[in-house]
Amino acid sequence: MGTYETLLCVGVVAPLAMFAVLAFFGHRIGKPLSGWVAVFGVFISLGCATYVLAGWLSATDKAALMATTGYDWVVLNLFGNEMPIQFKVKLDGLTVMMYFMVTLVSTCIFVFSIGYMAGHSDEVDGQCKFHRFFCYLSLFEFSMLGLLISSSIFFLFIFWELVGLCSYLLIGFYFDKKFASNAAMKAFITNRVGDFGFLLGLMLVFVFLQTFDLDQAATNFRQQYATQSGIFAADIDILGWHISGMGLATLMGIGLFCGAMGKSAQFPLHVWLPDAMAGPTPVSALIHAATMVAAGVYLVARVFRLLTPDAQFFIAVIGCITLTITALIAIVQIDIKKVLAYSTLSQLGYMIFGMGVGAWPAALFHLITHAFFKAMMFLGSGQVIEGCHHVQDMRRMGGLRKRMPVTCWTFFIGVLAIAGVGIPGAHIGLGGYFSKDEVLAVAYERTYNWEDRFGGHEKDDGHGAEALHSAAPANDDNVLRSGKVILASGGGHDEAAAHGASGGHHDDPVLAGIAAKQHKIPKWMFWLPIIIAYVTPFYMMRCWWMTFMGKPRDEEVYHHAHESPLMWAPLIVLAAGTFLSSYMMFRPQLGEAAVHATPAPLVVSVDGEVPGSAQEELLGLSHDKAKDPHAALIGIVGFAWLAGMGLAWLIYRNGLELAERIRRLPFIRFIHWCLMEKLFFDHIYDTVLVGGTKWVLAQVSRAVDTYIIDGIANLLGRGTVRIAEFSGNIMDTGGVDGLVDAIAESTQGVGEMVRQPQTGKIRNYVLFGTTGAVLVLAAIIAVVMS
Amino acid sequence: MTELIAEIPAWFPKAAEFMTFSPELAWVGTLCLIMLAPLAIGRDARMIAGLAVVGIAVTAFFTLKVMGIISTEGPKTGLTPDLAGGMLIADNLSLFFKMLLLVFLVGISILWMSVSAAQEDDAPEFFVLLIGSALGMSLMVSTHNILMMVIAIEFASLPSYAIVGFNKHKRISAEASLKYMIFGAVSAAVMLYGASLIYGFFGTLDVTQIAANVGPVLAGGGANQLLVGLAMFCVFVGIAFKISAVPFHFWCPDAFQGAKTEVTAWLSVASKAAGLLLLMRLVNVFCVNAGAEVLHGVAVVIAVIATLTCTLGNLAAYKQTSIKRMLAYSSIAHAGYMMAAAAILVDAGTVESFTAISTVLAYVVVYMLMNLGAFGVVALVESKNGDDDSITAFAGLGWTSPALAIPMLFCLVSLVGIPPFAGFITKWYLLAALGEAASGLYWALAIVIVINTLISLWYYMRVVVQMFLKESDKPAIEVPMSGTLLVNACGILLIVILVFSNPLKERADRYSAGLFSPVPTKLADQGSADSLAQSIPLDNIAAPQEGKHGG
Amino acid sequence: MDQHLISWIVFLPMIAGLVLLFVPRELVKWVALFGSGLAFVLSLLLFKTFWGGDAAGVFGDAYGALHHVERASWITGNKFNIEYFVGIDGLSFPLFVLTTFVSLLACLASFNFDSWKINKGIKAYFFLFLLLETGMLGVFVSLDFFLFYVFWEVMLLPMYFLIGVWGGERREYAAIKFFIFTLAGSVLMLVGLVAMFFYSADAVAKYPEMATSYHTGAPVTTGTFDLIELSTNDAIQKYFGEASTTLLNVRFAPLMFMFLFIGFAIKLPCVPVHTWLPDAHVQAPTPISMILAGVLLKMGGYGFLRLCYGIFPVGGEFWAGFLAVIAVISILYGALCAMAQTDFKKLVAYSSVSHMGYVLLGICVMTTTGFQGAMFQMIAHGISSPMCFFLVGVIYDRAHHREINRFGGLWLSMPRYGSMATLGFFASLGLPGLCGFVGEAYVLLGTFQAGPKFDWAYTAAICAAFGVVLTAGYILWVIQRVYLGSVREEYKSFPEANGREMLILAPLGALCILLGVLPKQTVFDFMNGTLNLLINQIDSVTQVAMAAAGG
Amino acid sequence: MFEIGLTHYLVVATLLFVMGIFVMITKRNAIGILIGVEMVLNGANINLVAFNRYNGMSNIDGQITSLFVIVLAAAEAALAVAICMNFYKNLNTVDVDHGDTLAG
Repeated sequence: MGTYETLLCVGVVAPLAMFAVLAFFGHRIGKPLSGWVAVFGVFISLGCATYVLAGWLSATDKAALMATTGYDWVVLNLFGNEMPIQFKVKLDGLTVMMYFMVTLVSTCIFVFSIGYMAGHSDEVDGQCKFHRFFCYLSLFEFSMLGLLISSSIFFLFIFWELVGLCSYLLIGFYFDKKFASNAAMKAFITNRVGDFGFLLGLMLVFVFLQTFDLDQAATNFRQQYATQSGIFAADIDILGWHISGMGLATLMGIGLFCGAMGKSAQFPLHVWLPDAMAGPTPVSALIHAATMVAAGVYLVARVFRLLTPDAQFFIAVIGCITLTITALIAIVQIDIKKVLAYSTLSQLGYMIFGMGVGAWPAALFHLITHAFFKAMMFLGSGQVIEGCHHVQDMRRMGGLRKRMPVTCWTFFIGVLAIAGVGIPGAHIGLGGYFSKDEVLAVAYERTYNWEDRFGGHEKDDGHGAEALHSAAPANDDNVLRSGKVILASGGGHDEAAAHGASGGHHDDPVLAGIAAKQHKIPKWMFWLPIIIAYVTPFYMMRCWWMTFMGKPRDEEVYHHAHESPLMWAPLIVLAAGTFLSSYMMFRPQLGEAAVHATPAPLVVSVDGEVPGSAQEELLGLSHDKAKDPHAALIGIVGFAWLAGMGLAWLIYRNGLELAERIRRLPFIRFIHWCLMEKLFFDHIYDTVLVGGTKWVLAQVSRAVDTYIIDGIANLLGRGTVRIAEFSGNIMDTGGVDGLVDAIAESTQGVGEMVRQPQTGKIRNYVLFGTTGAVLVLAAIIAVVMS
Repeated sequence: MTELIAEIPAWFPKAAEFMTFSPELAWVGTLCLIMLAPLAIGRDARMIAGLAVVGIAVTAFFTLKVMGIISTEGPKTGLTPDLAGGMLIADNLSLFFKMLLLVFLVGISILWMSVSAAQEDDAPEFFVLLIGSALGMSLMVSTHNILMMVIAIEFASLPSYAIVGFNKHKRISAEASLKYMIFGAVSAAVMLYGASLIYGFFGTLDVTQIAANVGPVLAGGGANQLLVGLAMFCVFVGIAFKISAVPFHFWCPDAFQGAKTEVTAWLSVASKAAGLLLLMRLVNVFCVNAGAEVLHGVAVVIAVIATLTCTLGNLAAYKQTSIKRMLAYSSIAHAGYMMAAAAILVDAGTVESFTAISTVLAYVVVYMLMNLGAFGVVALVESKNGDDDSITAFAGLGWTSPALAIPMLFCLVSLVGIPPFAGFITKWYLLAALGEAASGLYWALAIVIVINTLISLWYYMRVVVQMFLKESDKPAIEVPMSGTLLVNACGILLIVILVFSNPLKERADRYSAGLFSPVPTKLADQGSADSLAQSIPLDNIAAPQEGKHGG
Repeated sequence: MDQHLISWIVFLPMIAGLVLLFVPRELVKWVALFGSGLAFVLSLLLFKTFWGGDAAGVFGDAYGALHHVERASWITGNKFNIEYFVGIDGLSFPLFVLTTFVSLLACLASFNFDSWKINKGIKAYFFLFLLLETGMLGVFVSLDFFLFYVFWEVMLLPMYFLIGVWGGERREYAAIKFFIFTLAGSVLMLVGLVAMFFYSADAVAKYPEMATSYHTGAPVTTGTFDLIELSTNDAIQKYFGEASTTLLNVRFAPLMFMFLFIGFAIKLPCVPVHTWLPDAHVQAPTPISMILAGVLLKMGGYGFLRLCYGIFPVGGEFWAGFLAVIAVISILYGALCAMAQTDFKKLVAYSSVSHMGYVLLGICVMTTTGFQGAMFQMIAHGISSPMCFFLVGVIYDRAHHREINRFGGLWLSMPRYGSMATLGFFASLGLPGLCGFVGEAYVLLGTFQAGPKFDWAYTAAICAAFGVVLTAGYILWVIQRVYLGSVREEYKSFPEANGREMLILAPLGALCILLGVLPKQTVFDFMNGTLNLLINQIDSVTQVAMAAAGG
Repeated sequence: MFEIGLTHYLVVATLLFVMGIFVMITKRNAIGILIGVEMVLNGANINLVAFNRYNGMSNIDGQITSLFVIVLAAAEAALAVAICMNFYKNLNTVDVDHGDTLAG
């Protein structure tokens, strides 16, 4: 293993070590110190991350750095061939970026937690749970980083489950509160539902791609498509549902994506995330905003090369739905953490949507920027909640800027970032602006320019399976084009993008071929995100204003409010991160990571920063003025942030009265009610799923009871007798059991029967004896004669 | 002197023959001694018992001696006026069974001493009857002449009737003996009637020759076949009564419940075993000589009856409240298991017959231990419980007096046939013998047997539950050391035999081999078998002279 | 010593059991601890086998490449060659060590015997306990079918008493239910035992040229009980597999497979013959539940691999679909039942049904991965479920009830115990990184890859995969109801898990993690060699059979 | 004037047999049952002798056997009567139907 891999591993193991220390000696180490132990661990990770990042950025031949050696964890046997499950460090741009981001954010949050938990950890019960909190955090850190560096889907799954466990433990940290333990359970089980799909995907990968290694899997996938073998030739029955070829490949993709739906809380599995806010605020910041929920997006990015056009389209739809409904719900929330939770959901929706439409780098870029500002805002809210003695209702806040300025303005930076503040045209803005812009740009391209660019000669087979079958290509060039296009907007760098477009690739048949196999994105899937791009600034501004600006609405709260350095220092760091994470810092790396993370020839370079090898494979956005998405977007959403925030300011600038009046408007009232009820998802699930399960359980338990207690005997109408006779008498108890019971019953019956002749009267004995003799004799004669 | 010896008529037994049958003579001597003893030594139970044991010892001595002789000179027959078969036979099987009975007698005597000797003042009569029935049983196993068989069965039965009713003041005892007696008398009568018919058909009562001539008659079909079948079945009834095979088992539970427990123990093993071995010997001789065509029929009959017997025995034992009665039914079931082996026997073509016989021998040995132990404990317990033989009387026995409960446990589980007890190994030999016979009938029998094993578990465990899982405030039972030792010896032997079963099996094989089976001879003066077959049919029975003229 | 190592380990507990009958009462448990502890230590000596060589290789040279073999002729009657034949290979080794380990911990768990509700007969308890251990160990190492059967049944009686005497309120019912179910399973096995012997005799007689023995190299001439011989001898395998080989007019292999399967399925147990398990587990005292769940259930799986599939692969092929249905039903139904329980111990018991369903599924698809998964699942379950049962026992000792809904917040009153509980239950939930996961994953992958062979395999795998959701459901739910939530008044005062309890929980917890993290080094290396060879042999046999059927 | 043949004897014997069985089944008096037994036995005797006579056996096994049977019957009867006495002593009746305490 090379230095970098070793360092990454060290970075992973360090928190684990701290976990062990805290688990065994935590209660001795005591209150503030155990927190610092954890910080020490994660700090090591941060150090490693920084070193690796620096090395990576400076490296010239990055391919050389990629890990080669791995450790055989177990050796499976597949159709008689040995197939090891390897633990191998995945070292590429994406990992490095994510690794750095996670360690940085979590360091801040760990430090913040020391201050925060000092006040909160004692309320669990008599004894201090302080060390336990950091114990879990360290374990989470370990799992999360492990997830990032594992190059095998199997290990991805393992760490996947481990982060799930940590989230369970941390959501349920105040497990003496019913709602907390409920939320924890809800989170874990919802994730398990997703993991069920994940497992299905794993099994398909295992059997048909015959490897768990990400790169190897992708290679096999394309290979099999080339030869129309393996999964593309497969033809199986699942639950009586006949499925084959491309359909199966799609199923595999969707299955893997199901895992992401669970973790990233995508519709319809999004219900657990808002409840997860029951956990301590730092947890919400770290796990449920910055890192773990983003793991879903990371997973999609990793398995992107295994996704068929249908699967991608499915992903895009899911993302679109999620980002819309959750943003709408966010509008009406009055609990500050809930607002942030729903905005997180909405942003995750953007990322997934971006993945779905093929904006690979853009989505990940959005992931990273979002991680910073959302973590920051959560910590801010934590600060507020801490300061206001656990008041989370924004209606009782207001005017806090005087009490906690740092929090206020860092939070505002977050608001700007998520609102996508930037000056259209001139490329100035926060990370949120660029990332969201790129996603939308790609969506635009796929919606409006696609057919004109590529639809020409592939009008009618824009449909996954048929398309790929009909166009089952012979030559290797086309083989590689198993229908995946990654689009990255040039972020307005016209000349480069123009190079991408006018550089002859516009009518490059190869690219055209692939691109044409992509679905054309229907218009609503472009316009919904656009609308939400207007909504987002609104509710974030509303949240910020209600909390910090205006006049204090609750004196008591206002007077308590304060902020402590241990807690606002991290805010500063994250605020800085929010700026740095803007275009300059991460975006190019991701564009390049795309080269390794995706079928190389399909990567669309940005700003020509792609190694020459990939140059001629670029696929840019259209850039003739008529069609340029960026140009179009300037008009469409360029100033959405202004509109949204402005509207919020108008409504909330003097308190809540205006908002109240609006809410009372007849039609709005109904909408408001629906949104307050979170569009009834929980109700539906409660009635359908939980209720359904309860019903099933009722049936089962009744079945069990009857089965255990009297089973078939009950059918015989003997149930009551059975229980009455239940006096330890072997004959009864021995038989009291379903079929056995029936047998026992009948045996006893026969036993009784055969004892009837034993009347005690000798004459009867003689009679029976004689009769029996005659019968037997008759039998003999019958036998012998025959 | 020499002429005097020359004067001895031809029918008078030779010295060698006396030697051959010295065990029986010694046995008879013992009987007479015990009968006369009270005149000399009074009626003291211990003295009488001692005398009986001495007699038994002497008998055993002669038995061993004869064993030695025939091991060198081969099986002997004798006391036979003319016919080849011989009225009495001394071969491995009969002698082994004699030894077995003698050992068992000792066990029973010990049990009797430790249970009933105290309040019993009819010691001489008891031992006379006991040893008398024993002699009858040993005779049953050493003949294959139907007349001798009838006599032996009666000889075994009459003392049994009496000994069942031995405690004269108990109502159930009297009732039991009456039932036993009547049922026995009926079956004996039927058997005799059958014997008479057989004699009519074949002109002889020697099984060998009957077998030699039965083929054509049965082949003749029609009425003859029917009548011969009827006659043979009538004879079979007599044996089935001793075995208490369904449907001739009715006497068994009543008699066993009514009798003293040690008597029950004696009858449950000895008389059944005697009946079985007799049956097997007869059927063996018969089938080996009669040839294959009759085998299948006989096999099916015995198999069917065996199935009925073990199944009915187990089922009826289900809800018994009296442990003696329960064990009586269990003894019926076990008789059924052993009869299954008899079914193999008749398939003389496929198996060496002695596999089956040795199986039964081994089974009988172990079965003797199991029943001696089980009934022994029952006897000891009920003697302290005022003759309460209900199962609940055993409640908590395992905790109050383990010295009785544990051997009881061993015996019961062994009766079920589960390792680590000898009951399993014998059941295993039985199944193996069935498997070796390798035909659908026997596989079916094997399955019947294992399923019966399962059924039987339930009622045996009832006792175990009472002993170990139930509480009781009863004080520990103190019983005579001799009885305790006896039952524990049985219990331990059961384990020992499982671990070292080879000696048992080897002996069983050795003593079941070398049966005395004479060469069949056709009746010379009756002409060939088929002429005989013509001479007999009913239609011309009316005019025997013509038949004679014809012949 | 070394060449008799296995025998020493097997019989040492029994010897200790006999010894403790003669020591003063207060020393009894220490003698027992010494006995089982020494057995465990000696079983660790077995690891010597692998020094200086990878285990897979050591076991991998040929199926039936046995180690620490001891053969001695035991029973020879009826031309039998029953042997005392023990030894270990990759199949038995892990289970063997698991048994000694779990028994040791269970013995430790019995140390608070005097504080039990029923604490009479401590000597009897520990004696039976050690006898049970001997029985279990014997089953795993005996390679002679007869010996296997004897050990198999030897366990019945001790277990019956351990449940029936020292169990909960309905102990009699549970005990007899256990007894009857298990015996019901084993009686048909007994018929199979006989049949295999004589059919193997026919086999070697029919194909003498193929009958080369695996260990003598000379042709086998008689029937055999040698399990390895039965499964590796070409002649026997060919004859058993042939469609023309029938018993009672049913094709031999499938019928025999069923005869054996029923017994093992009841032990495993799988729906619908699982109903003895909840009662037995719930009524048994905690240490016995640990043994039941930790070891006894594994015998079912072991029996499948060693006998059903080792000897009758064709039968396995024949029944595969049926078994898969049963397996999936067991997984889902068991999980649902677990979810429906309000009795903590019963919940754990039903979770065993669900987990064992994975074992059956992994085996019945007959793929290497499936077999490996099944074996691993058995080991893992052998670690996690005793832990869970003990965890339940700990709070039962304190609260004297097991009503899930009456608990709550125990993690607060007993933090150390609470953490162990979380670990144990997440291990049984199948969380990656803990032992439960690897087995399930293997089974699912193994099932899914059987698709080309059985078209139902995909569906089966997916249904089974859905089991993980249900499992998460009931485990988390019970954790929430018992350990989370605000602590109730009556439990505030509960003492933290004491030293003895931690001494039991800690090793189990450590193994939960170790097996999850290093499955290869801890388990797979020891069995893969044997399993691969087993599956190869199975494939070859089934192919031959299919070719014969096709041709 | 027809000649008495084997058939007639056999018929008589058979009648005795059947009647005996019938008596055993129907009679409630213990002694009555014994008489039934005797009838069957004597039926057997008639058979034995008749066969020996008409089937022209060289030996006299039949007669000898019948002698044995008679002796057996005598011994049996003696014992039977004793048992009946005992029965009567305990139950004050010889009606066998009263002896049904042992049943099931």
